Amino acid sequence: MSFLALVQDTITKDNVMGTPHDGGNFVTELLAKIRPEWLPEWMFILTAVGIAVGFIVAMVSVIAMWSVWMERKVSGHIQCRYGPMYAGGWHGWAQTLADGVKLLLKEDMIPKGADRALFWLAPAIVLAGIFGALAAMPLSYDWYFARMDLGVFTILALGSTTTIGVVMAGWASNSKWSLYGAMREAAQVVAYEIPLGVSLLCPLMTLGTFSLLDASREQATLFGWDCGMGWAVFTNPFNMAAFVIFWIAALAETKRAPFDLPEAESELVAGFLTEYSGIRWSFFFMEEYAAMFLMSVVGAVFFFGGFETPLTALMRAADLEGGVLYNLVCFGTLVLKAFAGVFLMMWLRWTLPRVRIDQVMTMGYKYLTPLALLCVLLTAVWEYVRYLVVG
Amino acid sequence: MTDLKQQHTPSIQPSSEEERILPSGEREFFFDVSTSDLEINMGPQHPATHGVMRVLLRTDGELVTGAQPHLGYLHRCAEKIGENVEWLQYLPYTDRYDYLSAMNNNLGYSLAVESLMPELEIPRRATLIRTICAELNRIASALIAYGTYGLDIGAFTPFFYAFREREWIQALFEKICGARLTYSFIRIGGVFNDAPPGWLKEVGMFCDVFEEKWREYYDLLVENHLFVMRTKDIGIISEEMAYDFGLTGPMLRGSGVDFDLRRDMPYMDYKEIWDAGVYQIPLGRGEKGTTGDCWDRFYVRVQEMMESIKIVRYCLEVIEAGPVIGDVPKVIKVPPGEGYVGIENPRGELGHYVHSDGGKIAVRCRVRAPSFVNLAVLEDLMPGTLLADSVAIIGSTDIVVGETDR
Amino acid sequence: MEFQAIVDRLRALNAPGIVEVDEPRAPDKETKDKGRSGRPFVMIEPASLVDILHLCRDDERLQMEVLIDITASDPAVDDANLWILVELLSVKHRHRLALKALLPKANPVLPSATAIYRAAQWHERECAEMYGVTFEGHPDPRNILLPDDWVGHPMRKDYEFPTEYHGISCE
Amino acid sequence: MGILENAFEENVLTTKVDWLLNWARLNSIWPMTFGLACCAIEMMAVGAAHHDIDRFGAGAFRATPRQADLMIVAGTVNFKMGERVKRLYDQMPSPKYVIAMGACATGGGPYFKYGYTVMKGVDRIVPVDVYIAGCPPRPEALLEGLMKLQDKIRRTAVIRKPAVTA
Repeated sequence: MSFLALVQDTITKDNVMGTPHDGGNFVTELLAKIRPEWLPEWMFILTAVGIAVGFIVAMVSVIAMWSVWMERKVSGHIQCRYGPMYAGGWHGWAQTLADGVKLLLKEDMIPKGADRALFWLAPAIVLAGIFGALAAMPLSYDWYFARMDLGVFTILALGSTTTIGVVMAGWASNSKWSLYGAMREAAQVVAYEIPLGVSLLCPLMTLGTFSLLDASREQATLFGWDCGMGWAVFTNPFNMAAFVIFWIAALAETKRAPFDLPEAESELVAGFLTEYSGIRWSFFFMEEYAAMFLMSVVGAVFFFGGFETPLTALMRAADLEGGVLYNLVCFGTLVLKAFAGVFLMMWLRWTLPRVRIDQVMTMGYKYLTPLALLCVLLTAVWEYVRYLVVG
Repeated sequence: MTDLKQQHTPSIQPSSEEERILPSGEREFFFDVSTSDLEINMGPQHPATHGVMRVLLRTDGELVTGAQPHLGYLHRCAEKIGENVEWLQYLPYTDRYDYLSAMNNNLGYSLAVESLMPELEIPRRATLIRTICAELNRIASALIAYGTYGLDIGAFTPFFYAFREREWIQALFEKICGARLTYSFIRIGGVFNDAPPGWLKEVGMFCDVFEEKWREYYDLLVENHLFVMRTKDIGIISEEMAYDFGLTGPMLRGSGVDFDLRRDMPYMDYKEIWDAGVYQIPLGRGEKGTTGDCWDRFYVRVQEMMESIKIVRYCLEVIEAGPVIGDVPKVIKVPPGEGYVGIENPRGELGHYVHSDGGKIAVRCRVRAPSFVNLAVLEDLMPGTLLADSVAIIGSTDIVVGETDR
Repeated sequence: MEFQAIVDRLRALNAPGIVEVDEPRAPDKETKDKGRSGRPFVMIEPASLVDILHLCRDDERLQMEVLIDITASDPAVDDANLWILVELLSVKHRHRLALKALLPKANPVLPSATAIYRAAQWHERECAEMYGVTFEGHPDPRNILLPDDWVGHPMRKDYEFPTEYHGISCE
Repeated sequence: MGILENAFEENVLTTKVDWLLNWARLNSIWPMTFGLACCAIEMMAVGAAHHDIDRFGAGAFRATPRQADLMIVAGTVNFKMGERVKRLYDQMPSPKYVIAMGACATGGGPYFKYGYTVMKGVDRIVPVDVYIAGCPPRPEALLEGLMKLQDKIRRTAVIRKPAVTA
């Protein structure tokens, strides 16, 4: 399906946001099978929502815990040391668990001059944004919380709301360092939202869909052969350039080095987190790692084939599509690809020096945005030519 | 820079006219907006201040408009102690003001005291061991400067690589004198003891390995594009400014001034080593930006590591067996007199002025600390830069707070 | 230039306030003189310090661009004078010069050299707080190493160590 | 912990909960990036490749006191710095621990007699959990100090009532 077709499609449809496909949240479907007769409808919905939310919360926590441990190990091995080794026994696997329990037990501290309400609200907003964004992420072809035709927009829009929380945190802390961090975050996010969104348009045009599920499925075929390797970066050369732009913008969006200016430990002490302690601080930390994961998922789905590998294609050929095993393989593929992205982010963090705020702005506005627009243009030309040639 | 508050200027000047009409016919409005600059305290506990220095910054957004260093958070009365303890007892205190290059401090103090004792003869082996230790310590100090500057810029990993090689140097020092950081090894009249068997060979091994690793450091940080972008054209010290502020050492050489005490006012055997054509004096030439910027100073420090390795190699070649300490009594009595000896410390000219009245205790023991002098330039360098640049500038002065405050 | 040449040059320039030249001498057993080792100094009048610094910096044969150090010394409790010690360096000509001035403890006032060398600023601040020397015309005469409310001048020989500071015992 | 702290009698449940909480605390002692003097270099060496304090979960050096659990007073504290040390200690959320590293922080060290501005031991302003001897202590000594602190945390009663000592 080409981009033009998609536009026509969306115009002719009555309901853009509606779900043309059948089926909803896989949790609801699962529960519907075991639903007792006597349970009223509202109670059933509440239960389903509760379980789904619980699932997302658990997912964020597990992602954050795993990522933090991974970060410490990766940084350790990059720096010729080991990282955590003793907590929990094997290579300090329980290190983050210990950190989490400890942070939970720390004194709850709100500075005297802080704006208490905002100070309290900021971590909640940050977490709410990232939970909402994660809800739009499909786990596999048949496992998803909501089937969204505009999934990528949902993710980008909800993911950006975390910035509000960050700015709020910086303002509420009543600390000058925090204020600096918050202002830097605001400037940086505004500058990098544009190249992020624009560079994503390239694979969107190639694949002709905004839905993560369809985008993934679209990348199964290479030259009409369902081999699981028709990834967007292979079918259109400009997508590779778009991916580089996307990746730089994603680093800036998630406040990762070399764009960790809002935290900038050696400049701003801890940036917008300077006055946060204990569990509140850990919420921001969870958000950061979940956002890294989410950005990697978006990158993996729209550039690197999503659930698609030759293995999934093979399983389809073996007529295993729709089974639990197939879905598990899809899920594992996506998680592996996403964590490869997370690893790349960590690798960059422990290698590169931080850039300065004016360089961040210059790069965002003067280079990345025009380059992303150019990529869109070239991709469009390429797609049109392909449309003329292949049809 | 007297009072920061008095110098406050609003960043948008309120105009007397409410509006005026431009030649193009557009009307331009002036709003009576006055903003006040933010005063912000960097330190004494701040990761960028390399210890416990405090810099009071005045900022307009990210732009730093004024800076005022405050010292004294580590004032440990070293000079007063020098007037109260015996000559040799003071030696451990010299370790502790510039704790990154304790060997050089020992050396400076010993040379100053020896300059009052004309009869004392220093054996050649002692001089060479002194040179080896001082140069190895210079490398160790430059490694810290390299690593922490990386931290300031936001690159964490070079710090760990630098400490890897530093650990070896410290192990070498531990073998020769038993301490890792505060050595008290270079004594008045020579050195405390001879090098243990195999030590000189291991130093040679270290030189071989270090040369290889140094290349890695150079590629990792010095030539890193992001790093160069962050440090070029920042904190430019012109030649005149360097003279005016009394800068010495890598700070002066970073500005392109070819002056090194080891060559130009030689002490110990540095003249012989220079005449043998062993080492060069690296200078800042504005390769990446302007002469005298942060990158140049950093470059000089990194290059000096390599020159030190060359000096150590030369000393290892010419060293031969012999005594390592001159004829010094247990309780040293220094003939009356006043002496001043300045040596090339990793941070600049470390001067010791000692005044003896012929007794067991000094009358005055002045330490001219290079970091103390080099720091004063911050007041002029920091205004007009961005906040992140000011961190880079502090890092490029490579201060040791123990030495600024003594 | 050697020390003697520098002194000659200073004399030739009619430098004001040069009292004498304090040079090392060998011990003499007959006169029971213990001698004096070390380095030579030029003794000057404290009031003419700034003029001499001006000369040293601006004369092209001396050209002492760098002020290495300004400090004081308190030789003894019963000595009536503080010593002011100044160390100059010429990067271009590779020579040094040490100046010494006797400053009465009763009235330790000295003109500030900050207008000639910016480096003097912090040295003078340190000297002022440690010895109680007042530098006239100093732009920022605050304590530099000691807390602002510190009492006394610690480097004086008659300084008594404090017993407590802000309620914290010093013993 | 609020009302739960030290509120329960000793039994299997509370002992196990205490074990878990103490396990978490002792495996995650985050020190503050707070170097004062010579000892700070050895503290950096402890964090660096050769000694690697991160193995014990204590490698996350936090620059802000709000997120730190442990203040390693690494070096000489003088009166001018003393009030800042006190303030930093007050800014840390409890439970918080202090290690006095080296002779100066323990008792003034070599500056005891003639150091007119030197505070004779940081325990005059903040409570100290572990003292480490040495000038400066070797990195191994700091690691042992950390383990001593872990032992101390292991013995703490969190939700149990503390054992009554005669």
